[in-house]
Amino acid sequence: MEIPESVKKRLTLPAEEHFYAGHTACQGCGASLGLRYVLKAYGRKTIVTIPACCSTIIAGAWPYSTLDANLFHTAFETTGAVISGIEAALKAMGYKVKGEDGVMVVGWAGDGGTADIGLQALSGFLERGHDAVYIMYDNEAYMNTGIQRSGSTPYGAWTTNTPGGKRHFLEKRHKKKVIDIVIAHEIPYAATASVAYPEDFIRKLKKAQKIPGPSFIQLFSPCPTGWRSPTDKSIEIARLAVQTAYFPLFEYENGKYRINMPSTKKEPKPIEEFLKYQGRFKYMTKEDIQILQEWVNHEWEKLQKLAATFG
Amino acid sequence: MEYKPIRKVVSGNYAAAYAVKHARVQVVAAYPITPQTSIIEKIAEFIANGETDIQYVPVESEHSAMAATIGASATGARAFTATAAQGLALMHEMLHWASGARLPIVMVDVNRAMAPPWSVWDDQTDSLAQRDTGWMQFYAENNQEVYDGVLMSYKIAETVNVPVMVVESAFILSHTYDVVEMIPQELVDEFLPPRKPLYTLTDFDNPVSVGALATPNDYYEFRYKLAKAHEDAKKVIKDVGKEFGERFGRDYSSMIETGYIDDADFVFMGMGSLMGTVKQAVDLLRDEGYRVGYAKVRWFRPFPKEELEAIAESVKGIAVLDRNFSFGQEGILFNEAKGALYNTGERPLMKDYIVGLGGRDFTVPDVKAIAENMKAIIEKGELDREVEWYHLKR
Amino acid sequence: MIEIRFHGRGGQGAVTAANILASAAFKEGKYVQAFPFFGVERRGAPVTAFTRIDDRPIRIKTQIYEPDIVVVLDPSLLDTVDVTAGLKDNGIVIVNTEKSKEEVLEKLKKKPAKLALVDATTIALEILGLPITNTAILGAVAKATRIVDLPYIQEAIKETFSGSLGEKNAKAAEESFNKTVIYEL
Amino acid sequence: MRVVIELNTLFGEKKEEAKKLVFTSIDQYPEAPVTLGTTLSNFTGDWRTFIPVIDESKCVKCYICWKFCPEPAIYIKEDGYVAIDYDYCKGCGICANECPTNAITMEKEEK
Repeated sequence: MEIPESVKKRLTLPAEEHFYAGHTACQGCGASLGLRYVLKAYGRKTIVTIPACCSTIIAGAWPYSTLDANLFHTAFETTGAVISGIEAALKAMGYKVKGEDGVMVVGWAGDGGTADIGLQALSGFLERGHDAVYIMYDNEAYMNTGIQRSGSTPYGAWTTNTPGGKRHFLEKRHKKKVIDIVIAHEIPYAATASVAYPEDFIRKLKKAQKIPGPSFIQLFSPCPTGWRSPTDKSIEIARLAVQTAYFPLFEYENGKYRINMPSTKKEPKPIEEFLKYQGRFKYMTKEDIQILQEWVNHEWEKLQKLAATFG
Repeated sequence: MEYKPIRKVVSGNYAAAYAVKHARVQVVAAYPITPQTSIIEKIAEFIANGETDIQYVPVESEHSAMAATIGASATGARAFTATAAQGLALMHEMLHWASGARLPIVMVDVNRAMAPPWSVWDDQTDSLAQRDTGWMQFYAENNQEVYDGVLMSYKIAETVNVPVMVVESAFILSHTYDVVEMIPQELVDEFLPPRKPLYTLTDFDNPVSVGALATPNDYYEFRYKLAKAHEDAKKVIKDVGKEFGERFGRDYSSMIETGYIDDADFVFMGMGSLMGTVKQAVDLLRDEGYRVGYAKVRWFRPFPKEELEAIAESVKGIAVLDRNFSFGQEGILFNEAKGALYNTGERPLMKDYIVGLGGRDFTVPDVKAIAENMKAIIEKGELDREVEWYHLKR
Repeated sequence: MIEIRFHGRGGQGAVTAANILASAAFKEGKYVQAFPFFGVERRGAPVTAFTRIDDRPIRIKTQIYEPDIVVVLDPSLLDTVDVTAGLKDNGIVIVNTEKSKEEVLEKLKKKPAKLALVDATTIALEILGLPITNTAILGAVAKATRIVDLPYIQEAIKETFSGSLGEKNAKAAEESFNKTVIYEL
Repeated sequence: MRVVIELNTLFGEKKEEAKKLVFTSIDQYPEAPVTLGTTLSNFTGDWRTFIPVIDESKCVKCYICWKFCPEPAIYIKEDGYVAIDYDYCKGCGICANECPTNAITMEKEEK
């Protein structure tokens, strides 16, 4: 039903809904929320490309679609290339692409499909300067295949191929800084965002819409199934990721860094706050937590310096 | 408008590029690879000169070339790409995607041998290894057929919504200058109207999701649809080939081009540029009294089973010339042809000659030597061996 | 069918020469074919290129093993390459050289029926300022073989090289045509 | 407890129109694998173990629950209060966890 007019002006997100219920995402899924927000921001005049990932399933099995927008399913590593082709075709066919009334070309890929197998196509898309928006929803592992580590999995995390055990065989590498790789392409606009802060995410999506050229948003997107966390804590965990500076919110726009609310608050909470609801971190020792905390501190300091120097 | 061809001396690759321009292709996404590169260079030159408005996407790999071409074609544009050998192998996954999504993409593959050892020369194993990807395959004998093949392929592909690979030989066609009759743009436009897509991604009021998960309850039916499209394509290929002949004087109404079949004891059967040399040699052999003919397989997919049966009915032997090999078995065309005939009851003596791999030159004297061998086999009524590595240094 | 083989070094334009000759013959209404030796030669290495000319469509798709005409763009190749390999008995050899008939014949493994000599390098240097002899040598081909008339060669040259570069190259061909010395052997 | 299912939902007519598509013959299939309907015909409400129950007396109409529903299954009624489409609600509990006034509680569902 229509949302009452009296209510609409009090909403902090666009009222219209272009993401259908009845989808088969897990309970408490961050990715489905993210996709819902993307369609709220861009509406129906959007072509979404989804590679192999949880969203392949979430988007509906044939003959049903969860999206009230055009969607092309593609192979794992090809998001960057497919959106390049779609953008080129739209231009060849005389459509306006991007901008207020243009067609929005959106790549929606997971962290594995972006940071690992899709990195080459992402790089090509970025450096060629296509008018499209690439969103990496980051749930920090290969969830669709049953929770295997990706380049974006954090230090100390349990996954099915970093299962801990007697040898303490957990993820031993810190999370790959995909956004830094993206920024190295000197694209006009890149940002981090979180499903816990949808107003900020939608503001960034709208900004990406206005700015010509390629845009990239890394969306922090909890996965209760893979993170071994209670389904009702998804938003809380995502909020804590920001509040602990584990996943700070910031923008990179034409060479300038800007840290966004609420990451601008001075003192981040200790990393344990972020870890507490998540079973995937339960094998971490005190030393492990300290190593992760130091990494967070270092990265956070680096970002603050970047914002101070190139703000 | 009366058809007055524009005759140019161009390489096979330039013939492909001209055909792409004349077909009013809208998007080209391609990656350089020897010996394909001069196709995209020529297209880039057309764009630079303002001769075409093609959107050119200089992708970072062949895998992305096919992926971007797929994105463009799904959106609704007429799209093209080109590659060779390693590049085609890298595309393999996405070839399935193009046919499964029923996108009428046309691609030129310049037949080149697979490494290692490195080789940039002619060999059909790269394209034949893509046999089961759901693409149609057209093998060009000469530069003219590269040009004609691309134009006809768009019409055929867009009728049955199945992609087509137009295959030409490395260097032997790609870099050889030859006379090509080109068709004035207005007449190409009459022959090949703008694409009418099966679906697009630009109907924003009635959005669709393409390629979603299909359960075991539905996947099977979509495979049948693609299988049926290939079967239906045979008639479309013949009709379009006939129309092309009526309009432009070069008839392609048969999927296998034959010569001297009626009174031949045996025929040479093969695909691509080597059949030009075979035709030349057959004329000479005829002068010398050999009852020999040729059967040039133009379309490998869909496979022209019915036409092959008719040939098998009228000859005693078939010498299959395979510039390719399926390891652990035999030449690929040989294997296909034998399989196609099994249930027909036609049993000509068939021998497989593995020739020209990796660009080994296959000459008129070679054809004559094989004719000699084949003649002896037919006189004796039995094969000396089934598969012969013809050029092998012994 | 007439088959011509060009010998040059990578960068000297042997392949372009083969193409221009084909284009010129095409302008005369002939069927043609031109192609490089399918190799991976780099600048400076010996290269070969081929042209076929016929009154009928050319179907054969092989390299040329028994040429009617051999064209040598670089005199130093006479010492390292058997340029007359497979040359037909009534074959013609055209060499860019400043050497004498006797000196050249001494280097050839097979005696051609006709030998044509021209110092194309000097002509190229004078007119183009570069030692690229592919267009100049085509003047000699026109004179020695009569398979294609010079004006067609010049026309094909001007289509290959635009503007003043085309004019200069066409002039080089003409100069070479005039200076070529032919020996019937 | 048994919850009365409201007729009003976020998707109104589209939900009413949504139906299961059944294909019994090859001729009914489209040529290409393009979708023909929405997932609204798929009622995921039966996934639930716990069911969110709204206490309107505590609701301050902040719409945070509406904002964070991943289905989405929370809609806003004429009177400005929120309601849940139990046909789709999977019972994840995010709404209850995020509600600042504890107006939503998760209760064990009897089926």
